[in-house]
Amino acid sequence: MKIQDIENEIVEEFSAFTDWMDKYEYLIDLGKNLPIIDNGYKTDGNLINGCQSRVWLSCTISDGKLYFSADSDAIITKGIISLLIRVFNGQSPEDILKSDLGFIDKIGLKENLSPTRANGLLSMIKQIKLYALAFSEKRRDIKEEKINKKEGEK
Amino acid sequence: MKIQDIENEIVEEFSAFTDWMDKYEYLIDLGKNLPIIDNGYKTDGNLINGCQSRVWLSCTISDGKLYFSADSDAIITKGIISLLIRVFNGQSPEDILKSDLGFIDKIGLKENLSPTRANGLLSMIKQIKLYALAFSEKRRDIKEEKINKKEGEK
Amino acid sequence: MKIEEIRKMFPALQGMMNGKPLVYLDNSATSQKPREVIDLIDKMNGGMNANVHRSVYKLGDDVTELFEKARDTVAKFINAPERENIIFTYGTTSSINLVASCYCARFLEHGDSILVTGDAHHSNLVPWQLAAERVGASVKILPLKENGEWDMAYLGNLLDKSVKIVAATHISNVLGLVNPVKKLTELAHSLGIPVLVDGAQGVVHSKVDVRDLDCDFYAFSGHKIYAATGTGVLYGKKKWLEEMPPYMSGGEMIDKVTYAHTTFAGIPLKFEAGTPNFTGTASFIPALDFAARVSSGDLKEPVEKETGEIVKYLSTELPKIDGLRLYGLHEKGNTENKVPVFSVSIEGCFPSDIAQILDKLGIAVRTGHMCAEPLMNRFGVTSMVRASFACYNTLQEAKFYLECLNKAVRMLR
Amino acid sequence: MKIEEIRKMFPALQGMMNGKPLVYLDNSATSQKPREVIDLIDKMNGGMNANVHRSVYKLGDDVTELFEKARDTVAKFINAPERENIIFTYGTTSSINLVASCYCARFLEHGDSILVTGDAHHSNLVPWQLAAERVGASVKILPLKENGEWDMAYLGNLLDKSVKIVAATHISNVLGLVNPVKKLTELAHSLGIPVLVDGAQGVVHSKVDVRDLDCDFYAFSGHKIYAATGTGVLYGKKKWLEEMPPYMSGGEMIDKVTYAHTTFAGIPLKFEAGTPNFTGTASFIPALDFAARVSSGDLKEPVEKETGEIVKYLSTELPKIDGLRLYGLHEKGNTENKVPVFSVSIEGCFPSDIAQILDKLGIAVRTGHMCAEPLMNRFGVTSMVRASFACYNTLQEAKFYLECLNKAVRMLR
Ligand SMILES: Cc1ncc(COP(=O)(O)O)c(C=O)c1O
Ligand SMILES: Cc1ncc(COP(=O)(O)O)c(C=O)c1O
Repeated sequence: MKIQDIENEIVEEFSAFTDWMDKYEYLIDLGKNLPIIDNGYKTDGNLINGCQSRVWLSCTISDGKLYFSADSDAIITKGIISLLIRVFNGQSPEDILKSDLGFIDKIGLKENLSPTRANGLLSMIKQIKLYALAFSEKRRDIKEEKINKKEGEK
Repeated sequence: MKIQDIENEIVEEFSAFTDWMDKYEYLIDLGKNLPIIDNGYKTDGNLINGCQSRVWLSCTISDGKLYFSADSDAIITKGIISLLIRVFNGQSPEDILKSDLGFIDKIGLKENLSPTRANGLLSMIKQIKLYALAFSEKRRDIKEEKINKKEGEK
Repeated sequence: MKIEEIRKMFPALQGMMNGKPLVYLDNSATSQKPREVIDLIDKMNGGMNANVHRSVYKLGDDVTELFEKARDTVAKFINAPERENIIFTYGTTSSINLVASCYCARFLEHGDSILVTGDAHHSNLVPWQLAAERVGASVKILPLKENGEWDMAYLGNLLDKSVKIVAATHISNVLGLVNPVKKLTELAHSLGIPVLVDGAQGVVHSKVDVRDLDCDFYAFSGHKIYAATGTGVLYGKKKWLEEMPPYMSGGEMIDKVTYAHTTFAGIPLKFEAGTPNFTGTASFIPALDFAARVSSGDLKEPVEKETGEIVKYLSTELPKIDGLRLYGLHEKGNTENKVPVFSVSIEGCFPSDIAQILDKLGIAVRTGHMCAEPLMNRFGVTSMVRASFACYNTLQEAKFYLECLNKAVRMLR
Repeated sequence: MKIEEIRKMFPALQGMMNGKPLVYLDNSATSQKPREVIDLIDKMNGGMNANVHRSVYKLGDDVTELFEKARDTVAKFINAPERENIIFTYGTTSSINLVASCYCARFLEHGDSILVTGDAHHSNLVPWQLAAERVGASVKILPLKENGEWDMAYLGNLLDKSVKIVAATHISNVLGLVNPVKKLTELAHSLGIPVLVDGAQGVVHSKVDVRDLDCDFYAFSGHKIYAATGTGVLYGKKKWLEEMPPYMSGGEMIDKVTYAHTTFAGIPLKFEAGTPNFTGTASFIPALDFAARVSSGDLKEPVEKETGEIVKYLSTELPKIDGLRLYGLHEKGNTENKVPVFSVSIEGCFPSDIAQILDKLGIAVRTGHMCAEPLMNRFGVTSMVRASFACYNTLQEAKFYLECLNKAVRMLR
């Protein structure tokens, strides 16, 4: 499924919620169900410091597609991460780079991505795009492999 | 003549002026006619630094009465000094200490004595009172003499 | 009802947040402003505006007078012996940095030490760390007891000849306890050691008398006590201020300047380089007029009553929440020295999650390390949720806060 | 007529002084504020008020957004490459002190020197003197020609390997000449020496493009360019800002703090310790929006026209007063690089006397050394009378000023 289609699907799902509480409860549920990142990947190298909450992100490439796993110490942040991962997982680096994540605004979670919240989400998206960039440039000459943040940044 | 009487006299004189210009012209005249302090007394010891203009003040005691001569590089300041000297000259230290100089306000020159103007006038009055204080305490055991500011401050 | 009248003086409290009436419980971060403060600033920006000091025109006189009247107002408010004890700065942080820089430049040497209380805000810790680093001195910490009080048992050992200054928190922005600053000062003075008090919260929640405290320096911010942002005060004893070299330089803080050399003005101007925040600083006049009504005037009784009830209520009710830890409470539930600042952590609920839910309910609280990371470490957490109340907050708001906090916990668990 | 419309945007200009319509000619000391600036401050104090950064509630988000938008506005206004180049301070003086302290701590050593232009304001001279004193370096002065221009002939000799930084005045607050900063920077850079520009007046009276000037630092005050008091900007190239240690410390400028050690945040926060003057700083948005209209927008033409006429008029008419010396005029009466700042001395008339008479006539001018004592010495006086015009001043006011100045001279002689 294309990124845009998944985004639309999410917007559709959220349109069912009549108030913020339902929405937040859903996010909290999502957060609880987000497959916890392997402890092995919850390293400093994968840590994104966000002042209010920390986010860990790890990225794998398989068959030219990227796969992410992540964690956060804040559950609502984790819920949003789970939406982001749903959108990005299994996508090509090129498509990830093109995405604008307009759905976040549409489902009314914009403030969570604002830099003023400092919850690590914005840095996480930046990091996801950096991974995508790294792979889109390197993919021809690299084997499928796991890379850590430091490499992704190169 | 008593300080209060001289003050009243000045207030009376100034009541003749219908606007500030006449008043200022009179002050400027007074300033021009203020007997310039002897260059010998225009020393750093007699200098009162006022940021906007400098004031020099020297004090003599004769027969238990104080006599002042003064100068300033600003002519309006000098005019006001001349009024102050007229009030204070030949007065006893005790009377000088008691005076409140209410006439300055009455003739509408209050802003010239405000600390914000930093023209040295306020410091000069303080200095005059310090002289008076010094003499009122010392007069029993001192000869008539000229003292400079440093002594007056003791 | 009296509190309702106070609330009416603060336009911001009539506001909404996320479609709900605003319940502003982030007062330790910054206070709202009473009408008189807003109006004075408005009046100054709209006409009573000219640079202060040394002007020779009426408008400049008027502004200078107001600025200097603010100095008198502050001096009177904290009972400083003279107006020259009051230095205007840009906030607590800049007041403390001034002392850390200038006092230490003059009096701190290699091998010396600085004693800082363990509940210090970063602004009262990091400047001392850097000052110590510069000369090869060290920073020692007065430890805290489990309930957040200073552990005075350590004081005897820590206060030795190497200590050149003590930096103490009057009231911690996390713990909300009124610390025994006077006692500390007595002890320090018995060894000839001066004491700086960080009064950012102390000046808001207690009646400060610097002569009674006998501290050598007292620092606070305007924006936390109803005045404009970008304003602050450093109170200092004359003997220190006169000995200390200037901090920033330039503008009117000079005596004589030549290309080759400069001499400086006397205090307080020596420490006020450049054009001061004269409009903001003038707002200390109405701000402290209001604060004086609260600390010792006609508003004292109703505010004390309401605040007392808030403190009792939350001290009792908060700990009933399962897994909740409340930081900063005197032993045996004694709430005498507790001000209405409540920091908590709740098992299984991350602070920012709680705050996000409260936000949607119209409640503004603070989360994070609250500029006191070492204090967080002391209690084994990285973040807390803090509700801090001001004179205009009501028991009803405290009850609503508790209700919403419970709701958030239910949602998050 | 366009100027009359501009005047209407500034409530203060509708005021009176001593019963006369206010003629405000002390703009180099501080500017008046347009309606939009006053209103924004009012709105923030009245409700849009919460501490910036790290809050997790809507009100805090909104204020932080505004504060950070101010950074974007400033960056755009002076054409800074990135928003991180912009440090918010409390004024020009605090911006320059920051650099004098932090740059010199890192890069100035015993035996080095600092080159300061001879027209420096105290705020761009004294901090360098003190920084030099601290390490045993020296301050060298670029002399001025009789007409107030930099004497570039000396530059070759003065700019040697010992010079670690040049501190230059963009436009002197006394002389009102636009200095060849770009040329100076080129020369300094050819020797690898960075340049700080004091833009307190430059940013008001010229269109500043820091990338074009290529200076390493550019400092200015908010209160002189229509924004609130207690606000300032330091523009710095990243390579320097990143290398320099922090200035003040405390609050949110940290990365990690323990009792033992602290690491710092990246730029710009590293240099913004404590709660900033967020309300005042936000006022840069409407202030610079207005300033941009003047420097390159719809108000450019009318203001340039009026200002040009004022400069021509006073440059020609002032010297006709017997015994008057006008300071700062390019050779052969060329008024191209002259901004409407007119400092004079008049034989037989003491400056403060003149100002007192003008005050009674409703005119606000500045007298004294104008924080440039060495410059006064250079011209053999202790004091001058300065009339400084802003975009909202009219030729008619200039004519009235001349008329009143003549009147004062007649009265005083
Ligand atoms: C050229 C120049 N530099 C520096 C300053 C100092 O500015 P501030 O007092 O706002 O810090 C001024 C203002 O007086 C100035 O005109
Ligand atoms: C105890 C304490 N100290 C210092 C500060 C720093 O104050 P400011 O940020 O106004 O400089 C604060 C405010 O957060 C505080 O609560």
